[in-house]
Amino acid sequence: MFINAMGLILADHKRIQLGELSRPRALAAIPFAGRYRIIDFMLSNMVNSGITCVGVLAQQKYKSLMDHLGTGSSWDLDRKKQGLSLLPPYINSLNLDSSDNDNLSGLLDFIRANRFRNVVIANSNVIFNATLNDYVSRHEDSGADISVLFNRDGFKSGPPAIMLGMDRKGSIKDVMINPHKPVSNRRSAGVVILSREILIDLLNDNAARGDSDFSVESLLRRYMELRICGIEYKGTLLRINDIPTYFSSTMSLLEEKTRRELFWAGLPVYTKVKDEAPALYGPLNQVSNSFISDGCVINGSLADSMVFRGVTISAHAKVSNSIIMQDVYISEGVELDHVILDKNCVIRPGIKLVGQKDFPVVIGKGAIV
Amino acid sequence: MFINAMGLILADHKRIQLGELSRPRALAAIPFAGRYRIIDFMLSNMVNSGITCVGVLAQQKYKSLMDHLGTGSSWDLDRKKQGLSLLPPYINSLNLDSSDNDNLSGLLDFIRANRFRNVVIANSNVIFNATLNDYVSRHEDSGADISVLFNRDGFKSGPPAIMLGMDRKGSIKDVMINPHKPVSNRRSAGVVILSREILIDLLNDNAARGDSDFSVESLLRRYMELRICGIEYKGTLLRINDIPTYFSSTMSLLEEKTRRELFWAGLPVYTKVKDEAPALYGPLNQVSNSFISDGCVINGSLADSMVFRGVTISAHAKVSNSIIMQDVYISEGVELDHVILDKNCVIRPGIKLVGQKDFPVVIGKGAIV
Amino acid sequence: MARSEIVALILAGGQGSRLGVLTKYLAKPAVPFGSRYRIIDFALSNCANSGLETVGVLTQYQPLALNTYIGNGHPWDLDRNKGGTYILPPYQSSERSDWYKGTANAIFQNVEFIEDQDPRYVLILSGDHIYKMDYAGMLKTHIEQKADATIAVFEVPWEEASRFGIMNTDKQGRIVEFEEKPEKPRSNLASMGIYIFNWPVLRAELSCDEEDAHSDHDFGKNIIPKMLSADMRLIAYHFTGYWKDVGTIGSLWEANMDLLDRPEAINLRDRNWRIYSRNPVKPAHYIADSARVVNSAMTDGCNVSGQVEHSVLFNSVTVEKGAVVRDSILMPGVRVEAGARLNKCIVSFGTIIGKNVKAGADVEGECRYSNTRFCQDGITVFERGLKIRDGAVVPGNCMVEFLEPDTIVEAHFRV
Amino acid sequence: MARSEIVALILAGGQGSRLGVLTKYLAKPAVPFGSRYRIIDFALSNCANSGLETVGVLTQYQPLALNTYIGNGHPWDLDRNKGGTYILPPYQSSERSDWYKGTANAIFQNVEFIEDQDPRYVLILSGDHIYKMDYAGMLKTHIEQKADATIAVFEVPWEEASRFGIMNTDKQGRIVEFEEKPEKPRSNLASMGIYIFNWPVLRAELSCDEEDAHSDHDFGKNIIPKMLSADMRLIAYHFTGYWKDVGTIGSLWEANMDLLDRPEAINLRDRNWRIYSRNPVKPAHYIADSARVVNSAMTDGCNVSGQVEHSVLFNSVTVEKGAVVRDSILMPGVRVEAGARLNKCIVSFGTIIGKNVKAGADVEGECRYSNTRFCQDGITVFERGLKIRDGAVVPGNCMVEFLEPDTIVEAHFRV
Repeated sequence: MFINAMGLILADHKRIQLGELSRPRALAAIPFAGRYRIIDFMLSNMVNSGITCVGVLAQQKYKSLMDHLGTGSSWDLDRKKQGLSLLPPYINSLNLDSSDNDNLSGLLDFIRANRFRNVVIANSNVIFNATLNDYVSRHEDSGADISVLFNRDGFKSGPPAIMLGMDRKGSIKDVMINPHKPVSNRRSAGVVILSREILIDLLNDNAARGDSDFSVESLLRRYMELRICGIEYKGTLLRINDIPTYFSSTMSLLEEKTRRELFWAGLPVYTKVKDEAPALYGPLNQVSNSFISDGCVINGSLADSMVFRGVTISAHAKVSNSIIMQDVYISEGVELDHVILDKNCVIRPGIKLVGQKDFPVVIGKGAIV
Repeated sequence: MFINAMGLILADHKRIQLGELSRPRALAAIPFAGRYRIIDFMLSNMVNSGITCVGVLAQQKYKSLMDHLGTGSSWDLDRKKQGLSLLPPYINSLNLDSSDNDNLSGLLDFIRANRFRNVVIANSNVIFNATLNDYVSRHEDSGADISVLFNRDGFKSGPPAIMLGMDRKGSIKDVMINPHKPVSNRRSAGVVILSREILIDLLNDNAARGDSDFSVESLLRRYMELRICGIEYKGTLLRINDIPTYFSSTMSLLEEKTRRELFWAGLPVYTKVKDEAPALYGPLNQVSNSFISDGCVINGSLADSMVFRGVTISAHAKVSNSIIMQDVYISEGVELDHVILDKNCVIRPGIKLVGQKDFPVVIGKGAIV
Repeated sequence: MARSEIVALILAGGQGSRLGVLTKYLAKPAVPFGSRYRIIDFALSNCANSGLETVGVLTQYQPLALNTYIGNGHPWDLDRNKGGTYILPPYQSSERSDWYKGTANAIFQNVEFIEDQDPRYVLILSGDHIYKMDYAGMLKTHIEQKADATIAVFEVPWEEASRFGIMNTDKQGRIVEFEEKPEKPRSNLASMGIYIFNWPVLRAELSCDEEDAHSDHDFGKNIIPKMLSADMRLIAYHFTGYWKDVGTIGSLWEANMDLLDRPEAINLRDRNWRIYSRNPVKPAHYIADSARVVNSAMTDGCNVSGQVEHSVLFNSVTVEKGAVVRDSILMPGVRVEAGARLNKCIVSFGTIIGKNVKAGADVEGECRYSNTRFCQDGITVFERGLKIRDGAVVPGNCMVEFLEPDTIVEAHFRV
Repeated sequence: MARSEIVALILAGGQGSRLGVLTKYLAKPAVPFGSRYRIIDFALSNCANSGLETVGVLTQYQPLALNTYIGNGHPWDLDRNKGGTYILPPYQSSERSDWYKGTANAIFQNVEFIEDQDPRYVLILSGDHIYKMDYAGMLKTHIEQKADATIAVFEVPWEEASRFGIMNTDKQGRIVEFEEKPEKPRSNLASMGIYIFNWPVLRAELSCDEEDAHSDHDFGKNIIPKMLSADMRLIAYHFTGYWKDVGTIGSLWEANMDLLDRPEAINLRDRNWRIYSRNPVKPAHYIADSARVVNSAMTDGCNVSGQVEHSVLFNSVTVEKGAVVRDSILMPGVRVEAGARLNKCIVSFGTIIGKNVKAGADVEGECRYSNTRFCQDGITVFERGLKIRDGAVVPGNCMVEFLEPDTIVEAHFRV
């Protein structure tokens, strides 16, 4: 009746680094779209599908992720049974399954303990807003060992691109990473569905081989031994692969279509509640084509920008084409264009920073400029 | 008005090992007294005192601790602000405080983020049932830098024993570990109270020195530079230092006085809820002087024992002077005397195991005997 | 489908007057059952185990104990931010202020709540039955059969059928006739009072029923017959397994004893279908040297030094040395003092049975508390918070409550 | 002391009839305030920030929206397993079934709930005031002063003092006299309707008051004067800071505007004393190219393409291109269509202001919705869920509600 699946979100991706933004935190915990962290989108997709058990597999720098997820209550996942589990890399002297393969064995325990028929595994760098119920049903109906969501983005939005060659029945016949000459525009969306039994087999297999790599990519590479089917995702989907795609993905939210499909299609995107005051606009501001979050105080001028929670933009400051993260303070007379400011930055009076579309200036967390 | 303190529980103790029982889990997570883990007592003391923010500092093998604590809801610590935090040893490349001293820096962050006036730090191997409010008030009134709870157990219950030499004003003048010739019977109860500011100073100090040892012992060793005062704890207090003290502490619960002071003094001891069925006694059993938990099915004979949740004792089995942990199955005709069975053991029909008071037979988790 | 597409509503407003003093201070669904549980735990746990996330509990009579017991819904994992457990009492609006008048009217008064949840289906449950049932399976049938309403039915012995609401179905399971307590039943399929409705259908029926001045506003008496007469598609969903309405002293006693005599009938040990309850936070129970406990169930916080045979003890019950408890049900906090003998007694919260009291089925005679209307077969019931005098003798079939201190009752205290 | 030694009870049962259509479907404490909040958020957040853990909310009139809003109490961190938030409606018991008759009677009907919590002190609050106050500080005074009751007081301008209940105190802060709306006030210390009582004292006073057939069962009118005449120790606790009773359309409008004009007066940005609220789960708000927003507050989910001046917008409000909104309050989901002009309007949930509508203070004249009893100073109020016809003209001092479609109101829909 209800969806019979658990979720697994991979908080890191070994091929994806966002420079200064990645320094203090895992990929999944990078702030995005004013109020969110990247992981909120996939987590909300799972919750909106009725999934009640989600594991988040973290490799490193997971403290801000831990702070963000908390007990899981923001996603209604603070449950007695199941709920949200952060699975850190973990050393357990008792684990008999794979003594030198700790990460996989923690994951195996987790999957063994939660008896759902299917597992949805997702990278955290892909942003879309949809329920997964239909895809899980189609996976079950197809009889495939693994199903993978793809879209026809081709090589757009840069590497890493996992391109899929498929036969007419939809079975994957080729998997290429960043190919020079792509044979298809079908690109993996980083979401796979498989049965719990098969996943346990695959993990045991990996563990026995001493192979500790667990990723969507490594699952897809099994296309020779397993029947892997592609399912097309046709909605709006953003990929965060590096700083330029992070920047362009953010800016695309200012377009009405993207905004509508990601935020106003009826499915809420949950995030940690911050209980900030409402945003306050002073007498002197000039704001256009921008997202502004709660807790902001806007007295300066702002255009074509994304402003996170608790930001102050003082009078006579000019901000355009920029991403301003939480609790940044922008003093009087500052000029910013094509800039990304990480959390808690302070920009002193009169400072001017100008970047370019493909090379935005990025200022790390807590800097005083 | 309300207590202005946060709690910090040390889940491990480098001087304490409980053999087979320690193998799969941290000290704090060792099952105790039928329904509990060792940590439940200190955690309940803190919660019963009105403390709403508790950090549990774990070094290793913390998975079962993580499972036990969950969101903290069993202790009503699943809060939006504060609540229960497990602080694992943690690698954060950003941490500027002490790059090679990860554990302390995570702890520092935690203490900095939660603005309570005092911190109560407790080892998890000490079991008593009392609120801490009065001790915190006495600490504040005394003007001491650190206060330490002690009792007059002397060398009873074996090493490690931290003996305190005190002057007439109650200031600590000497700290000895397992001394050959104790000058006093005052023994640290492993609970200290100090202000948040002093703790932050001490941690920064440790970090700057590259000293990663954080323990009650190391704090007490500062008695030359700081004013450390002793406060006597006069109630029943059990210490778990090794297998024999674990065994004797358990058996002491069968005495009415200990039972009353630890369980029936008005302060509840919270633990993870398991939702087992009630215990069921069959027609053939013979039970005396024993604790039995929910979910048990008792058909055999049982004397002077502690039986955890979900245990089956089949007909014609004889169990005496034993500790039987969760979900153990004891088949027909088994005879056990002075035995500790860890979780999920299965004892096959007709097996006989006999230990001695100071050398109980200990069977590790999940063994099939 | 999303979990929010179905809302469960538990009717928990009734007084349960046939339980006498047991429901003097609490609604029937809050009455303790089976050593660890309250009656409503079964409905709530069934909801949780079936994957339902939004549960409204309609209360009216003495709801405090029930409200406090349900609290935030956490024990049943129903403390959701979206959905979760809602206590739904009657209320005032600018147009009206009314108590609930019948099962259908109770739901009608909460139409706005249900509309806010915006479900496709509504599951109506009773808060006072003991059973384990997967409502998701029933919903599946409802959807597959394209029913307007689906009613859970249960095969009762033919000789008892005339005590129930009986469904006559065709071969496809469609209900063709409904008879309330028929003299000559043509089927032995009894309604369990568990309904799934398409919400728009039910909403329309409720509005219509509300207009009808002659209606009792009851599902069994009014809504279902009306839908049948309008030729709507009503489907019977067959339930097999343990099911018991614990509406009388006798059936409450029997259902408790069933847990001892045939524990497999309603297996409480099934870890895939746990019955959740609010935990009393007590240590494991203790059996002393002098004790003897056979064929009994008990739970945390009990302290037994006496003899307990074929009895169900709730948390924190004390049975002193030399006391004998047989075929009895002792609710939380009861103390049976030295030398007392109880036989077929139901003792409510915290009552103290004094030294050498003799009470229950094996005591002949009558007394001022004799009450054969509610108590039969020798069962004697004690109100909560009583102190029974040392040495008092209480015959079977009594309902002992506090009227004034007398030769049996010494005092009454708050528990 | 333990947090369980004090229980807070919020009186949230009143209809708040002077708010007209704003409280047609919800109780006054559930009325939106200040862009992100409901009125009751202030009392609940004060409780949470003061370290209180057990809060009973006494509801009666249209409690559904309030119950759903409070839910499990999680937004205020009051979803405790022990303690936490309890909704307390009137109920039936075997002896009586009554609606709440006055503030004191409402507490009296919940004596059993309070007894279950077993507190030493009881804090009585009103659910409809805007202020930030540390109740722990008040409790400290209460304990230090060994008071029987402590009453929070607030200095009002002398010229307004005769509209309040005025406390006359001696130099030590002990209340010597209480005058309800005195013609010639001898002090300007007004009662804020916030009381701490020793529970045994209050329990006795409530029982006594209940017996008195002539009593209105009101704290201000009956309980406090009675305690004073019995020479009990009543202490005034001085509160300084922002405090506003938002019981009228005028005061509700003013209090909202205060957030814009003197945001420091009740600083909502203080991270040590956050005002919590239930989050609407919407994206950040979007300001389009064509927009102009000055001197205004807004929150998640808004979409502004028009002109917004000196106004308070709640979540998910849309202001289309060419629309002008001045000195107005737009509640969640309101849409102001192209070319519409609003001036001093309060628009309730989801109402659609059609294209080129002109409404509010700068529109002269009268219409069928004119209502100077509730609306003064040109403020015009719109009921929730209305569709106002394109081009309609609505003068100031109107209370627009759905009666039937007419030249102003096109339709009414569920929101």
